[in-house]
Amino acid sequence: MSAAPSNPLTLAYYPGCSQTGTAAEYDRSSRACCAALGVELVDVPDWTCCGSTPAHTVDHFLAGALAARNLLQAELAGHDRVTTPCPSCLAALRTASHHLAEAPAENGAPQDSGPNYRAEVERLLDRPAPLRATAVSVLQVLTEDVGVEAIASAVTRPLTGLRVAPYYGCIMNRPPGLMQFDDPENPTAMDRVLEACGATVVDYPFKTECCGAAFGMPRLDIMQRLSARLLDMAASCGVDAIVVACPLCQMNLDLRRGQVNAFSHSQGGTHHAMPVPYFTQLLGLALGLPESGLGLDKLVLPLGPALTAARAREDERIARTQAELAAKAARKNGTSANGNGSKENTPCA
Amino acid sequence: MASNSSASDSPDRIKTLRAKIASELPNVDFVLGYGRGFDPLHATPVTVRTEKDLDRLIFDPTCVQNLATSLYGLRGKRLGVVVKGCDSRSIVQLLQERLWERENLVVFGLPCEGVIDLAKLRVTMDIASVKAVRFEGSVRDGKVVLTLPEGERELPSAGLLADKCLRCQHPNPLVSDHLIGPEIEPQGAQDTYADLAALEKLSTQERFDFWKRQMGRCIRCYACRNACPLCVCKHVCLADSREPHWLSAEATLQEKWLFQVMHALHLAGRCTECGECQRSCPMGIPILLLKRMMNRELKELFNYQAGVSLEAVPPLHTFLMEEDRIKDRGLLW
Amino acid sequence: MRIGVMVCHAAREFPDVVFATDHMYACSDPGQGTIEQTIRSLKLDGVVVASCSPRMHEVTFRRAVERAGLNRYMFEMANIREHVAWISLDRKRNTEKATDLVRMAVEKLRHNRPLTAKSFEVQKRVLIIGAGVAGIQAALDCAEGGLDVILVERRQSIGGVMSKLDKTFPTVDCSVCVLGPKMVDVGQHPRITLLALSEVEELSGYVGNFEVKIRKKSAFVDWTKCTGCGACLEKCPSKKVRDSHNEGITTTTAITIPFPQAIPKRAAIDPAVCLHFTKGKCGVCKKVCPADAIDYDMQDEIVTEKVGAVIAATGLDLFDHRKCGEYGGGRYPDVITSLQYERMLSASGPTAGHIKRPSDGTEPKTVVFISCVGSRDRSVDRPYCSNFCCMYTAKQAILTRDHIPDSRAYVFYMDIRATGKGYEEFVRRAQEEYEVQYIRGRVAQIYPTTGEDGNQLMVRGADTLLGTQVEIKADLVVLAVGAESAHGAPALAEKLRISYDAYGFFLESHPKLRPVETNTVGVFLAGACQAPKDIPASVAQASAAAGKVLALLSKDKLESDPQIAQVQTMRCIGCGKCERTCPFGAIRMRELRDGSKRAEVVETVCQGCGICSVTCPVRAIQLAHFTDSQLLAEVNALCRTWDETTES
Amino acid sequence: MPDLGRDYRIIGFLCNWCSYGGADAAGVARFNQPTDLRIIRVPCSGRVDPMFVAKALLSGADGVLVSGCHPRDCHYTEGNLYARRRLELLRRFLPIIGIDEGRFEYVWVSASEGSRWRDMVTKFTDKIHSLGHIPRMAETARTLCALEGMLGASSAQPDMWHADASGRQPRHDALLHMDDYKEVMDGE
Repeated sequence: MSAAPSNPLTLAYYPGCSQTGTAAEYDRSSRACCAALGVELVDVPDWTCCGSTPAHTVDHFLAGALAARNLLQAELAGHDRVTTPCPSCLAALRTASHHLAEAPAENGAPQDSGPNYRAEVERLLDRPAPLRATAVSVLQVLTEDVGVEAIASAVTRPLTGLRVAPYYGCIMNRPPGLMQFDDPENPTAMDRVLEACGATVVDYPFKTECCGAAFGMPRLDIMQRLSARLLDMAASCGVDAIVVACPLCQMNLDLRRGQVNAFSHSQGGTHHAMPVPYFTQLLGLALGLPESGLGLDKLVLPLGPALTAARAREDERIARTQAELAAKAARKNGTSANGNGSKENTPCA
Repeated sequence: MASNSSASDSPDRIKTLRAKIASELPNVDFVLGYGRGFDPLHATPVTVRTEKDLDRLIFDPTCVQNLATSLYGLRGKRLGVVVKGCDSRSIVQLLQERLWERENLVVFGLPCEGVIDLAKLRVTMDIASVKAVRFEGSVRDGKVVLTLPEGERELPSAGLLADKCLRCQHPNPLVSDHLIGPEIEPQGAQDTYADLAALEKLSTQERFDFWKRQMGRCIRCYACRNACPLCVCKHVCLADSREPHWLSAEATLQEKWLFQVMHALHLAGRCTECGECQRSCPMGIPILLLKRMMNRELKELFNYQAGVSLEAVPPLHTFLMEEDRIKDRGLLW
Repeated sequence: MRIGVMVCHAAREFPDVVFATDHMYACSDPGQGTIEQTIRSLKLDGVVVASCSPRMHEVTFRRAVERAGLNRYMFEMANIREHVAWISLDRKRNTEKATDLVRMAVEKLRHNRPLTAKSFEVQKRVLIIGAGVAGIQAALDCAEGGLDVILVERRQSIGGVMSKLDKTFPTVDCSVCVLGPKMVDVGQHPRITLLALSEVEELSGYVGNFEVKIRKKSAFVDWTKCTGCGACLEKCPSKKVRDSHNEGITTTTAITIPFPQAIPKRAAIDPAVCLHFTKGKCGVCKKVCPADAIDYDMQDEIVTEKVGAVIAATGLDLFDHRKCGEYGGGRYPDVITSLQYERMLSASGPTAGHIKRPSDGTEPKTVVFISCVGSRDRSVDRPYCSNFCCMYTAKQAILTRDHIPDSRAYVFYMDIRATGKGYEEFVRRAQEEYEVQYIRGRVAQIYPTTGEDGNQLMVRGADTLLGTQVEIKADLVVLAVGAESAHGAPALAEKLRISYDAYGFFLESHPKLRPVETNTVGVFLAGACQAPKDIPASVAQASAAAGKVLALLSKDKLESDPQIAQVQTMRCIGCGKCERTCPFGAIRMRELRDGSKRAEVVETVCQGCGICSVTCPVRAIQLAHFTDSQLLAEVNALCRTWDETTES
Repeated sequence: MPDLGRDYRIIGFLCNWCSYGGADAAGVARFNQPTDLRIIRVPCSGRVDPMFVAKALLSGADGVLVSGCHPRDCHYTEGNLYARRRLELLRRFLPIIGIDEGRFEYVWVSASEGSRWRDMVTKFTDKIHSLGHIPRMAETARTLCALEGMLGASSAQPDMWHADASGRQPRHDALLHMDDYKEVMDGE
């Protein structure tokens, strides 16, 4: 269980609850991509919920204990880094280790600022929490540990011609002091991964705008309005797909698309059909991994048409370029070149 | 090599020494060397002014004194001095600190395999009863034959070697005008500071108590200071000064203790561990430990050893803008 | 010895203490009077005042003591305010601590000796570093006061930030028209030696007798021959060089004169971009120069000057807004800095005063100004207010409405800080007369619009007064970037041996009472190198610094601080270790008649650091007023108290 | 909990230009701090003789804190750089004589760093409180002298003619050693 990892890129893996349900395809594609890129993921033994949003809105200590328990489980299994695809889980895990690092190690007198965080968390856990383990996102592992160059060189089926809007959501990089990753206002990690995959990444202005998050339940109207804005902007950027890294964003933009479109219609807006894949799914495709292992079928709005459209556009572009070249050559030689000679491999199978 | 030079009392070597000294006598005021002391186990410093003094010179493992100690007090003269390897480091240090001028010094260097520590002998016998001493073979693996009232007694001489000889890395003088006898390979073990490690195993409180007991025995005779070749301030020593008034005449533990700390601090980056301070202590207080602690840390911090280079800049008289081995103290908090 | 202790309202049991009293404000005139009277009437030999920090009033009290006929060094202070009363409310502990501090001061005083200052000649010359408006003002004031001035400027021309401005607030005067004549005066003043394109390399010495090494960087043009005709600029083939005077909104040539009013008006080559230096194959300027002034082999030159005082007037730099992703992080060409906008507004600027969008050269109709970019923002480690941005933003908004009457101007602000004379009225005019829309709130995001009006910028922010979000489609966004210390300021501070704060601004000696002095005697501050300042404040401080220098150097001789090292010759063993460790070369070895050596202190050179004292194996060299005995007396005073308290 | 009734004995040596100013700045800002520290003003951390620290600690100080300008920022250019070497060596030396390494610390605080100074003082004081009082010498100066006076004899003299703990006979070698140099000195 706690065998010393031979692969230097071995990390504990915390799937998180969403990834066992609505976002199973995120989990599946993350695992597939990591395996393909030489990152060995070992599941945190007996992992439990990180606390998610409900826990910290009710009790900070309980939220801390829930997250800390998972970090401890990983640490006991011999890992000092835990990776998770979900930004919300990441925030919970990092918050706990951040607060524990700040709290005094010995169980001293209560601090001025209320009960001792560490003491309280340890009381809830019934054991000491000498945490060293920290959490990082799968995106961070892929960009910092594997590296964009390595990804680019592993790409076998580049997504040439596919125009994508990278959408990070609110919490992948924020608060900056806690997440310590990428630029909080203009993150580029996913941009770089997708560029490495051969896709055309547009400068999507709403990268870090809110999708409405959990307001889909209590205040559907807010979520509808915010998500519609995201889709409108993406459409005006002329993209084939919005690429996401967060299961909740994905749900709002994909599963709730009907609700969002209904709102759009009521405002005289447009109907949007663009798909919302996880970045790991596109990465998997570019790495040449089998589609079945990436959970493409779990997307509500199918990715296929977007890929087909991109391929068609690309084919057309190549044909046009070749025609232009041929015409140029013809002008030079005075003769008309014949045959299309288009043996160039078509991108994006 | 080592095996030939076994006869420490080698007649050849002492003959060469006498000849060399004779040749230099016209150029110096006098030469400091070793002669036989009041008993066969003790050597004593002698001054050679004329050829007739030459016969008094000896050299054997009883020649424990560091003759460099006398030098500073004889400033202004032109002197010859007989040194062992370890003693030569004191000479190097004095020259490096410009406390003596090289051109006024003629150094007769004697490669040395080691000297004996009488304290180690005293444990087994009353040394006052020794009538004669003979060293057979090398001092490292030979024996010492002592003539006692009840007859002769043989002991392996290695067991009597002074501690500093056991870790000696410089058996050959580092500075000399006349090297007497062939150079020998260093036979000392690498210094592991086992003595310090033993002390460090104790708790802080135990260490405090240890020194409290030791320092309590100090009689403030200042023999340690007087025996130190680098305590050049003797007549203006800070310990005796009223202005500044660092130490009072009160015979309290604090004053004694502070004096020893002061001694160690003043020798930081200078002490060559010749061991004369501890050897001369009438109370047997292990004060060399304090200097060895200082030296170990100096080596660790600045990779510096005193008395091995004439050109080296003493570590406390210089600095680096970025110190490699000193952590920024502000960040430790 | 007879010692008096005065406790400022804020103990007779100590040895030698014959008098103790308290007073409401010891530093006040009656307070000082009481001290003088007491000294006389009780024939005191020394005085301890327990009050505030000696960094505050030591000099004041020393003078009082001296007036009463005592030597001024027969005086000690116990700091029972900053170090006791102001850091704890525990009366009992504070009283014990204050008692200890007084006891320490008394014990030290018992070992004090009268010290007498020596006097020394001074150089009646001043070095001024930086020739922006502050440096220029200080230089002119000093020169008018009869001092020789060495004015060092690292750029090619003097003038600083002010020379880049179009107009000044609140008068809306032409900036360079106001500054220009002063620049000319500097260039022509017989007492001012102007060293442009030069930097201070090293400063040694002490007040009255500094020696400064200045690196005159090679211009590759012989300025004694160059007439500033500009023929070389026209012919230079590399024309794509970033024009730093115009903040990069246009390009310039590799050999250049930064602007028409430049002083000195001389050309200089930037070897980093000149084809002769980068490719080794151009020589056009040399060919066309009518004065034969081009010299590709010119080397940097080090000049040494002796001066009596130094004024640092190195000014400021601006915050780099690329750190702010929410404003595009430098991605959008139509998001520009306020200083770039200023250049655009300037009639002598690259657009001849026409406002043009950098992206397409069109005239913007909607201009949004964002305040506090890199000011009052802890997330980019700039928590301080930059002082003048509110005002120049109001000015730029007014000028926008002036230049383009059918335009709309919006200002996003946090608070309006308009505290100067006529400033608030000016902001009011912007709002009321020029109908600039002021929106109280921060901008969350700027992004390019898409679709039909796809060449604008959407500015999204909060209007905290209306409690709503606002979105404005702008043609141009101007960021009111805040002030930072000039680059290289900390390194210069280290050369000058003055302190600087966490942001690189130089530290004044006292924030209230000594705002132009530094802790290094003889070094003064002027302008924004001390903190962000607008033009009138910079000019005022420059004149203040000049006044300080003129007062200092009005005397032919200065008194040296007698708190310096002294050698007890009887105890010195002549080892020379002090000589080797002295940072100032203030110790030399003197040979006695018997050939032995002793250390000797050069009194005017010694700065009184005390390094030598610790180096000396015999402690035969002692720092007067901080001798071993004096410091030991303080240590002993404490340890003895403790002995007593633990035993009792 | 540490003794709340009475301050611990902590001495600070602060350079005039940076750290004393920093301590003043902390006071001006009314930063609440422990009262234990007693500050001695020196011109430069380079003036702080390690022996002052040793003297204080051996005389009953529970802790000594030295503070100077940051490296490169010394008013005298180099004083703190010499100090850093001297004080680091002392810091490493003290444990061997049974003085906890936490009892002596040296830090860099500039005149503008009032809050940093508050942090330093607070943390150092906390550290000293956690270490407790420094071990005391058995007899203080005055009691011992008084005792000697009372007995009219040198009771402070150690039992030099008795065997020590190791059972080893006391040595008389040094007395002979002094004789060693008789001839040399007589020669003069």
